[in-house]
Order: sequence, then structure tokens, then C-alpha cells
Amino acid sequence: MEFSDFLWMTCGIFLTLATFSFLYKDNPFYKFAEHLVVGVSAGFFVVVLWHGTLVPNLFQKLEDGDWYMLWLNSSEWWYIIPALLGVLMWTRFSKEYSWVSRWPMGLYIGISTGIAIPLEMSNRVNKQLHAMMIEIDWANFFGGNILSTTSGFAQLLIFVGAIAALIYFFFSKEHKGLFGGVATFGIWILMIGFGASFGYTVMARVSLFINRMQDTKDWGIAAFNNAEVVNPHYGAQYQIVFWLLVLFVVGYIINEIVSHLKSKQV
Amino acid sequence: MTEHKNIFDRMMSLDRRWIFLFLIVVCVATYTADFTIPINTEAEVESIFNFLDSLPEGDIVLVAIDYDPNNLAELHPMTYAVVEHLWRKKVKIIFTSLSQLGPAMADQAIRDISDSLKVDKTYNYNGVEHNFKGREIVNGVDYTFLGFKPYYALIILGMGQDFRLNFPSDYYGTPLDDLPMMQGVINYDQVACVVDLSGGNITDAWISYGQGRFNFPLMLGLTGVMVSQYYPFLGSGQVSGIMGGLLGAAQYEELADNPGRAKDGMRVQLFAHYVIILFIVLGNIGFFMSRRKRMEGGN
Amino acid sequence: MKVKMLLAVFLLLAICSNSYAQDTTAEGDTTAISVDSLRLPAPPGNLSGRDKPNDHGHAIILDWELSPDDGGGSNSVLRYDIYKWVPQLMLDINLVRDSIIIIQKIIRKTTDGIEEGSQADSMLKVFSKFSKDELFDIRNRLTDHIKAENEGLAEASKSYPENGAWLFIDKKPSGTKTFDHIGSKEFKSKGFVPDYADLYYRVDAVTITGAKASSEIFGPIQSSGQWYNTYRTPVVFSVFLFTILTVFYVMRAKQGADLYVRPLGGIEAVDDAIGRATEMGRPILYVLGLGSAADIATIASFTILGRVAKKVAEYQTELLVPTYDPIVMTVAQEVVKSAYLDAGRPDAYKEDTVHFVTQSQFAYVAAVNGIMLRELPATNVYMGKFFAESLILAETGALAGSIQISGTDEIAQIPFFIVACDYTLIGEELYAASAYLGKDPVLLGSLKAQDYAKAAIIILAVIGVIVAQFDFGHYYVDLFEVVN
Amino acid sequence: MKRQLPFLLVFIFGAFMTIQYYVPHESSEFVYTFLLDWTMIIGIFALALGIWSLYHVSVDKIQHKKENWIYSYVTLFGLFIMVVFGFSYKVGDSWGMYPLFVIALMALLYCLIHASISRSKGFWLGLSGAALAVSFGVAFFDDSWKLAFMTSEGLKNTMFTNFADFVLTPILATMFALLAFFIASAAYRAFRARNVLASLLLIAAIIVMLRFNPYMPFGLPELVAETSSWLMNVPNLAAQRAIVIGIGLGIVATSLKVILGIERGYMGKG
Repeated sequence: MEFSDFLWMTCGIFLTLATFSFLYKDNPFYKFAEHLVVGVSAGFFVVVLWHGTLVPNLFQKLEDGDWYMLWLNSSEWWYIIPALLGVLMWTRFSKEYSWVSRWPMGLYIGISTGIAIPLEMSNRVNKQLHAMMIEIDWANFFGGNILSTTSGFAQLLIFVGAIAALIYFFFSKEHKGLFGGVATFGIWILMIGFGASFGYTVMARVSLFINRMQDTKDWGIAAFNNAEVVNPHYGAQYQIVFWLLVLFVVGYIINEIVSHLKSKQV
Repeated sequence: MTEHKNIFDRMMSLDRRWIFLFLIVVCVATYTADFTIPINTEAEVESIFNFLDSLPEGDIVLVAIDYDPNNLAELHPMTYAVVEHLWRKKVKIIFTSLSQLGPAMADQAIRDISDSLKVDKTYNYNGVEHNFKGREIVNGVDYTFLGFKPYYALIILGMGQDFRLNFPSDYYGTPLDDLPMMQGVINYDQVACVVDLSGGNITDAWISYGQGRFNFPLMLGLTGVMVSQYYPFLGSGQVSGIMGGLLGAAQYEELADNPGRAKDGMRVQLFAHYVIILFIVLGNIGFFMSRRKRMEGGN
Repeated sequence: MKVKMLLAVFLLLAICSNSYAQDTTAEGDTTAISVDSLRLPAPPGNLSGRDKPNDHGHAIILDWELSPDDGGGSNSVLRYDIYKWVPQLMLDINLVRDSIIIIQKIIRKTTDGIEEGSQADSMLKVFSKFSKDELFDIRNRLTDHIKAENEGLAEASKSYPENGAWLFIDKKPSGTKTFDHIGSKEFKSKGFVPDYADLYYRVDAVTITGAKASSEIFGPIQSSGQWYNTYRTPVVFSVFLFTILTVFYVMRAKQGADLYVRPLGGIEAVDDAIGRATEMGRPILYVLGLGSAADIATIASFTILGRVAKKVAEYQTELLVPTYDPIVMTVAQEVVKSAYLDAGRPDAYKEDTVHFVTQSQFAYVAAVNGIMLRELPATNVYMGKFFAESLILAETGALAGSIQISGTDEIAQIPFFIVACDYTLIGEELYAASAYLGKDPVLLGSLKAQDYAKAAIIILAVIGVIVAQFDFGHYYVDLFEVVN
Repeated sequence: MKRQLPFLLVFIFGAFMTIQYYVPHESSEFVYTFLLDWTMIIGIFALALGIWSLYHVSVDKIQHKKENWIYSYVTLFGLFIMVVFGFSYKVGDSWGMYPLFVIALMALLYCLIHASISRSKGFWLGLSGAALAVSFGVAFFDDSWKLAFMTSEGLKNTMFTNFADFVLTPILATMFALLAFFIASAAYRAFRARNVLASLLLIAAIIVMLRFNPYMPFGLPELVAETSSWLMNVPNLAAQRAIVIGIGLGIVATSLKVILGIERGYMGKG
């Protein structure tokens, strides 16, 4: 690893620590990391969307046209229309004409709601309804084990639970009497489901932290040249940078503790 | 104000930064400390281990590294655990990698594992101590890496006829007939079993075209989210064993007494879960005790 | 000059065309060892085909019976190769298509992937001499040329079996009995399959040694596109009935029918929360989530934002709306501006109330976290589409001591909102919220329609499960199936 | 025209897209993909508005010296430096005068910010003209690097990738990793057995969290593992199915209201 690569890596570690410092409290390092990431990511997306979408989906469609013909002589001239609509969005820069930008907005929302109606009806309603109508496995009702997830009992419970939870969502009927009882069972099922999926997610989230620890460890390995493949460029400067960052972090922590103790004395 | 707070009230309203600190300390400590935790092994992983462990020296196993770097975190530990176990027992391995982005990663993993085989090691499993001498792993003698070819279903079928059909030479360009271990190895008939490690639908092809057609023992290593949909094949006997996610890999490492990446991860996971549960319990104790106090006070 | 250029191009095409045809037919034989060393397998039988139903055309479904040698034995069939007969005209056009691709590559300056000395390479050398404008011209002329020639394909394929060649399409593993030949609808693409032209197919059974036996030729058959997708009939019915139901109840509500809705905790909290913010003199943070304006959850959130902004304007509290998507930002600006206008306080509206942050998930979260800790909003409202960041936002908000109200239709995130927020609208309740907040009887009417739709679903599902236990049940269950 | 035309557009395009779903024919597909292209292109044009908003808010902070105004420079420089990197790339072996070019552009940005907030506009505009001239000069005379707008070499610029890999990725990954801690604090704060519902949530979560815990007596580990898989596959599935159906109806109802013009709150009228 070249020393410059190591410096970049150190920069990454510093920003990692700066972001983690948010857990303690809002502080200048977090503020720096936060403002930096907002700017850099916005710039990153400008570049990526330009090269990835605007060039292939618009510029390349119009590239054989000429600007003085307003690109109307290009082979796919109809791509002028979305470009024009896009330009209409820019009327928002003016106070007087900003109402024009409502046209492309209306078009955008019309298209998206129009797509949603049949698609969501099919995927979320029709298909789920069809999936509910199953032949229950009566021969294997308890599957030798009450906790089996494929037994007839489990299938029946999924069906009944889904119906009950659906009843909970009724807006125009008070949760009273038998209806209220079923709705209560429904909310129980919902809560059990939510609890289970909360508990299940913990593992995935802890792995994220493990990955960050792994990155930090890799940095340490690079600093002390402990890797299996010996770095031909290795020198003392790697360790100097390492200790500088460590010293900096430790110094900040001590400073925080001291100022905390002082504020308590007052 | 603070004087009135008893211990239970405090338990109920801890500053969250104590939780963060505690969690960080526990995670870093368990990550850096060198100890192992017992892992409960499940029957579907045990069957894989027992089968592979019963193979005599010189047998051949086909290990299909059919995942790409996206699923590396979950499936790499399995590759390491299984391959090291087999090589320690001097079982020979044929590797394939039927996922487009897989071969370079698989090649790197094979080299890594070869390096770790150079040292002597002692394992203690099934109640017996196993001493293994370190040795050099030789390409063509201990393993053959066939590499990648497109149309995985056809490749799986083709290997049932002859490995040379789709792979006249291996990943490094050596003709298969020039490799010592491939002498007399024609197709699946000479292979003891197939271990497929995959994060996608290549698994389906191994089940229907491979096992379904040529009837070899098939073992699967899958990502955590895939596991539940393959249990039916276990029940029907088409698949002899399943390892699922990091947990499955950790179970194999436990069985082979070869703690590695998966158990390192699980160690941190277990204690992080403990910390969270501990704080939940603390909060609830505080909640119940102070509620009882309040009720008593009210009466 | 230009005519000469084009002549040169076509000359090149004519030279290459013969070798090209052979290239394509030989493609299936990559794994062959020797053809004559073993006896031939039995061919697949009864090849038949039909136009793929409910599609945009350009596709044929082929069915055949397995070769008797499929399944075990040393003479076992390894795979089936599918061939299609194409007229010479198609091969000629394909060559023009290749040259268009090469011209395209020169224009884009991406010439990697072309092997030295290959046919493509020689084409590349010819075309590289032209200027960019000339290349555009050649490309457009060639495109027009193939467009015109494509018209003649239907006529040319009548010459079968003269003047044409068998083109390899795909290979399928043994045991496969059907193949969907889905051609391209794009006339510029090499996989183009013309509609309303005669197509002929053949399937070869191939053994390990490469010995192959061809089925009888099937054809002619024509592909065509349909104007109605019958697989989606159940969806037509559901959408139609639901629309009628909605319109009916909206009409009834307009006529003044009294419609009861049960109270929702999260909705009632919104009013209190705005009052609380006013008392404390602190702002209200409204997060529209990570959805784009194409997500209906975001559109529902706009309507809620409108109601909230109106109340905020009346109470003269500050509103903060950081956004993730630029279109969401513009729409939200419009919403908030109109709300201030409706409340009679257009002067209090500031353009920066709704501002853009960035389009990166966690950078956006970092910025919103900063806002929460520095501006200390009295109330945070999260409505819309949320992903993994839901818990980071909600926990930071709780740390800042804000009252939090959330609603999302991302099922995976609902547990985290329930755990960390004071009030949560679960899934569907998000869509009902704007009707609740507006107290507009017309909108409440549509809630009634939703309830009846749910009741209908429950009844249909219960009947479905009961009849599914009997053999005749599938007649009923199949009515609800939507095939993709 | 001002008020009604947008709603008319919503109705026309909404109704068209609803019907398009049932028509598989080529011509209907062509319009469908074309319209999707439209939305994408409109979205990118709108990004200019977004960037303007970000710039405006940051400059506003600097102008009024609001709390933490100094950090706004970090945002603005981060934004513009990425854009510069993304549209330039190295041709030869060295970068030549490229650093000067970048610095000149950053100076240009600084002058422009001050030109828009300071009273002495002329001075700052003059300075920015000078910075612009320097950057143009460098770009014109230096052949070791190039600007590229229509081809995507900029994405492979090492400065661009380094900023993406060592600035963007660590911060984003760490923000994500904060979840490991927040999930703990949220669990501590909210999982109290206050009532039946909270208890159900709590118990289900704890059982699933213990699914791989080896330190339990009498075969409990297997029981817990089985129970947790049952919880995930039975009650959780039932709950999800109900929510999905409800959401589906909610989406369709909302879309219908929008297309039919019953709900107009999304454009500020309601």
C-alpha cells in the first residue's frame, strides 16, 4: 500500500470516529463530518445522474441534431418534450411564473398514480387474496410438533391472524363486542409480528458495527505492516500518522472529561 | 430532585449514553479478546459435517463457490471452514465457480486457505483429538479449480457426463488430463459429494439438474434469508444438509473445532444481544418496582 | 462524396455476408468433440408452437416431446438446441445492425471488446475514417435502411426453404420440454423477430459427444401482439368495482350522509403537537421520507403536510421541511405556500422552509439529525416512505425531547417507529390520515369505500379457504389468480 | 389555466397509465417507456432546483452568521469539488497543473458566495473574474488532463473515486452502523411491560433475540430456536399479509382520489 493510500484510509478512519462521536453528543467533529457528507454526496449524485441518466437518456438521443435547429432535426426529436418539461420546472426560479412548474408536476403525479392503481391492486390485493386461499394440510395438522411452520395448524393460524388483523384496520366501525374482540386478536398478532421482526433485525445491525471495527482493524494492520503480504513501501511515516490520530482522539476524550468535571464542580 | 430518585427510578431512566458505552466496550472487547463461545449445533449442519468427516483420505469432494462478492460476508466463512476441514483430512477438492463475479474471489480464498494449512494444528471434535501436520497444498494434487462458464444449468448437467466437456482445462489454463488428481476422474461418479455455497438460484439447478439427475449427496450453504425456502428439500431427502448464514457457518466451525470468521462474528453478536436484553430487563425491573412503590404510596 | 461512402459500406457488407451466415449457425457447437464417434440419439418428437398470448408480440412458445434418449444411458441427451429459419434478407440486415453498433461505439469512444483482426475490427477501421457528423449521417441512413428492409421480411420468408439459413437461438438442458422464444421488438436489435411473418423452428437433441438429431421442422407460424391482457382480468374487476364503490360513497357523502369514523390516536396528536410547539416557541419538523414524488405514500404525505402547514401558519409557528428528492421539494414548496395563503398569511411563508438536502440516504439522515439536535423541534412528524434510517431519526428525535408522530407503508420499518415514536400510523392509516385531518366529508366517504372493500376481501377469502378444501374449489380459486 | 390545467393533466395521464396496464401491445409499451423516461428527465432537471436550494440555504447561513455558519463552507466546497472531479480526468502520467485549476475554481466559488452576500459586489465579482480567467487559462494550456461532459471518464478520476471511497463511504457506513446502538437504546426505552400489547412486543422480541443463545439449561436452546422461527413464519407472516392488503387498498384509494380530483391537497388545495 502506497503511503498516499494509507493517508486516504486514515482520513476514512478519522471521519468514522467523527461520526461515531455523535453517540456522545453533538460536537464540532460530527458537525464537520455531517456538512461534508451532505456536500460531497450531493456533488456525487449530480455527477452520477449526469453521466448515468441525463447523457444516455437525453443528450445521446438528441446528439445528431443541431442546436440552431433546436435539435428538432435529430433522429429522436421527440425527446425535446421531456427536456422542455424539465425546463418548465425551472420557472420556479421566478416568482411571477412559478405556477408554470405545476404542469410538469401534474404530469409527473398523474403518471405515477396511474401506474400505481392497477399495479398495486394486482400485487398487494389480488395476489395476496389468492395466496390466502390455500388447501389446508389436514393430514398433517400438528405436524408432530406444535411449532412446525408448515403444518395445517400454522396455515390456519396465518389465515385467521391475517383476517383478524385486517379487521383491526376498519375505520368506520367501533371496536366493540365480537368485532372488537376479533380486532383485539388482530392487534395482538400485529404486535407479535412487529416484536419478532424487531428482534430479528438486531443481528443485522450489530454486523454493521462489526464491519466498521473490521475496517479500523485493517487500518491498524496497514499502519504496523502486519499483513501477510509485506508492503514494499513501508516506513516509519505510517506509524507516525497512526499515533498522531490516536493521540488526537485520546486528547479530545481527556479534554471532554476534564471540562465535564469542571462544569460539575461549578 | 436527584435525592428522591431511588435505585429503581435510576434503572428506569438511564442516560442512553451508558448503554452506548457499555455496548461499545462489550463489542470491542469480545471482538479483540481471544475466546470462543459454544454454538448450538443443529441437525442439518451436523449431517453435513458428519458426512464430510467420514470421508477417507484421497476421496474427492466438489465444492461449488457459486456466490459473488455481495454475499461474501455470510458465505465466505463456510468456504473457509469446509475447505480447511477437508484439506486437513487430505480429502481432494474440485472447485467450480458458476457465478460470473465469483472466480477471482474464489481463487483468492483458495490461496488464503492454502496458506493456513502450512502450520501444524490440533483439533478436538467428536471426543477425539486430531493432530494434523502442516503441509503444502498443491494445485492439481490437492485441488483443481475449474473456474467459471456461463449457462450454469448446462454446466451442471455436462459435468455429470465428463468434467472435460465444459472444462477442457482448469482456471489457470492447464489441461485437466495433465493434473495428477484428475487421472481417472470422469464425472460425479468419482466424487463423494457436492457442497454448493450459493446466494442465488444456482442452488435450484444443483437440486434439479445435479442431484435430481445424477443422485449424488448434495449439501447446501445459503444466505440467511434463503434458508427457509429450501427446508422442504431437506425433508424430501434431495438435500443432505443445509448451513444458513453466519449462524450456520459458526455451527460448522464449532463442529470442526476450527473457530474462524463466523465464530468471531457470532461472539460479538451474542454478547451484543446479551447487552440489549440486559438493559431491557433492567428497565423492566425498575418499571415494576417503582410502580409497586407508587401503588403502595398511593394507598 | 456521401454516396461513395455509403457504397463503400455496402460493399463491405456484401463481402462479409457469406462468412457471417456460417458463423451464426455454428454457434451451438462449442462443446462438440466428435460427431461421428457414436450413434445419433432419437430426435425430439411432435414439435409444436403457438404465439405467446397476452404479450406485445415478437414471441413464440415452442413445445416438444422429450427424445426417448433423454434421461440416463451412455447415449443420453445432454441438451436441446433451438434453431430458427431466417431468410437471407434477415442475415443481410443483421450485418447492417452490426455496423450500426460499431458506428455507435466509435461515436461514444468505447471501442473495447473488439478483437484484433476480427470482422468487427475491419469494420471499425473503415468507419474510423469518417468525421462525427458523417457517422451520424451514415448511422441514420443505415437505420432508415433496415427499417425499410424489415418491411420486406414477411415477404422474404415466404421463400422458405430457399434463400435462407438456420440460425441458432438458444440451448436448454435435458428434461426441458418447452421454450419461450422471446424476440426483441426493437428492429435495430439482432434478436428482432418480425410480427406477421412466417417463422420456422427446429429443435435438435444433442448428446455428450456432440451427436445431434433434429426434430421435424415446425412452421409456418406467426407472432402478433395483443390489445388486451386476459391474465389481468381479475385486476380489471377489482379496480372497476373499487372505483364504483369509492365514487358511490363520495357522492353519498357529498349529499350529506353522516359517516362515522373511529378516532385514530396519531391523528389527534397532530393538533396537540402543533399547539405544544407554539407554546414552547419551538419549530415543527416535518420529514417526507425517502420516497420520490412517484410513491403514493409521499403523495399522501403531501396532503398531510398541507393540513399541518395550514395550522402552523394559523398558530404562527415555524415549520422545517428538509427533503431528499428535488421533485418532492418543489411539490412540497407549492403545498406549503398554498397552505400559508389559505391561512391568510402569505407574508409569513419563506422559500427556505422547504429545502433540499441531498439524495443520499444516510447523508440526509446526518443532516436531519443535526437539525433535530440544534433547532430542537417540539414535534417531529415522519410521514412517507422510510427505510433503515427510520430508527436513527426516531431515536435522535427522542433524544432531543420532541413529541414524535410517524406513519409509513414500509412494513419492515413499522416496528421501529412503533418502538421509538409516541404515535404511529400503521400502513393503511397513513393513507387515511389526510381524510381524518381535513374532516372533509367527501374524503371520509372514500374511507367507507375502503372498509367495504376490506369486508369483501374477508368474505371472499373465507369462502375461498372453505371451497379450497374440496376438489371443485379450484374453479373458484382460479378466478382470483393474476398471472404475470 | 393556472389552477385547472395541472389537475387536467393528472387526470389524462393517470387515466392513460391505468388503462395502459391492460394493453400489452407494442404501441402501448412504447408510450409507457417513453413516459417513464419523461419522469426521469424531469427529475434530473429538478435536481438543479435542489442544488440551488442547498446553495441558497448555505449562503443564507453564512450571510446572517447563523449558528454553525462556518460549516456551510464545508458543504459548498464538498459539493463543488465533487462536481469538478466528476467532469475531469487525467490523460498523461501526471496531473500537471490540475491542482491549480481546482484551487482557482474553489476560489471562484468563494468569491461568488461573497459577491452574493457582501456589499462590495464589484470587488468580489472582479476577483471571481480573475479566478475564472486563471482556471480557463490552465484548462487551455495544460494537456495532462481534460474536461469531459459527454463521456463518463470523470467517474474513473482517482480523486473522484477516492472522495467516494474514503470520505463518502466511511461516513455513510458509520451513520448506518449507528443503528446497532440506537436499536439497543430504543429497546431499552420502549420495551416495558406496561400493558398486554407492549408485553407481547417485548416477549416476541426477546425470544427471537435469544434464538442462538447457547447458555440455557435443559434443551431450552432448541425450544427457543424453534419458537423464534415459528414467530417469524406464522404470526409475522399473518401480520404482514394484512398490512399489505390494507396498504394496497390505501394506495389505490389515494391514487383514485388524486386522479379524479377529489383530493387536491398534494398541490396545496384542499
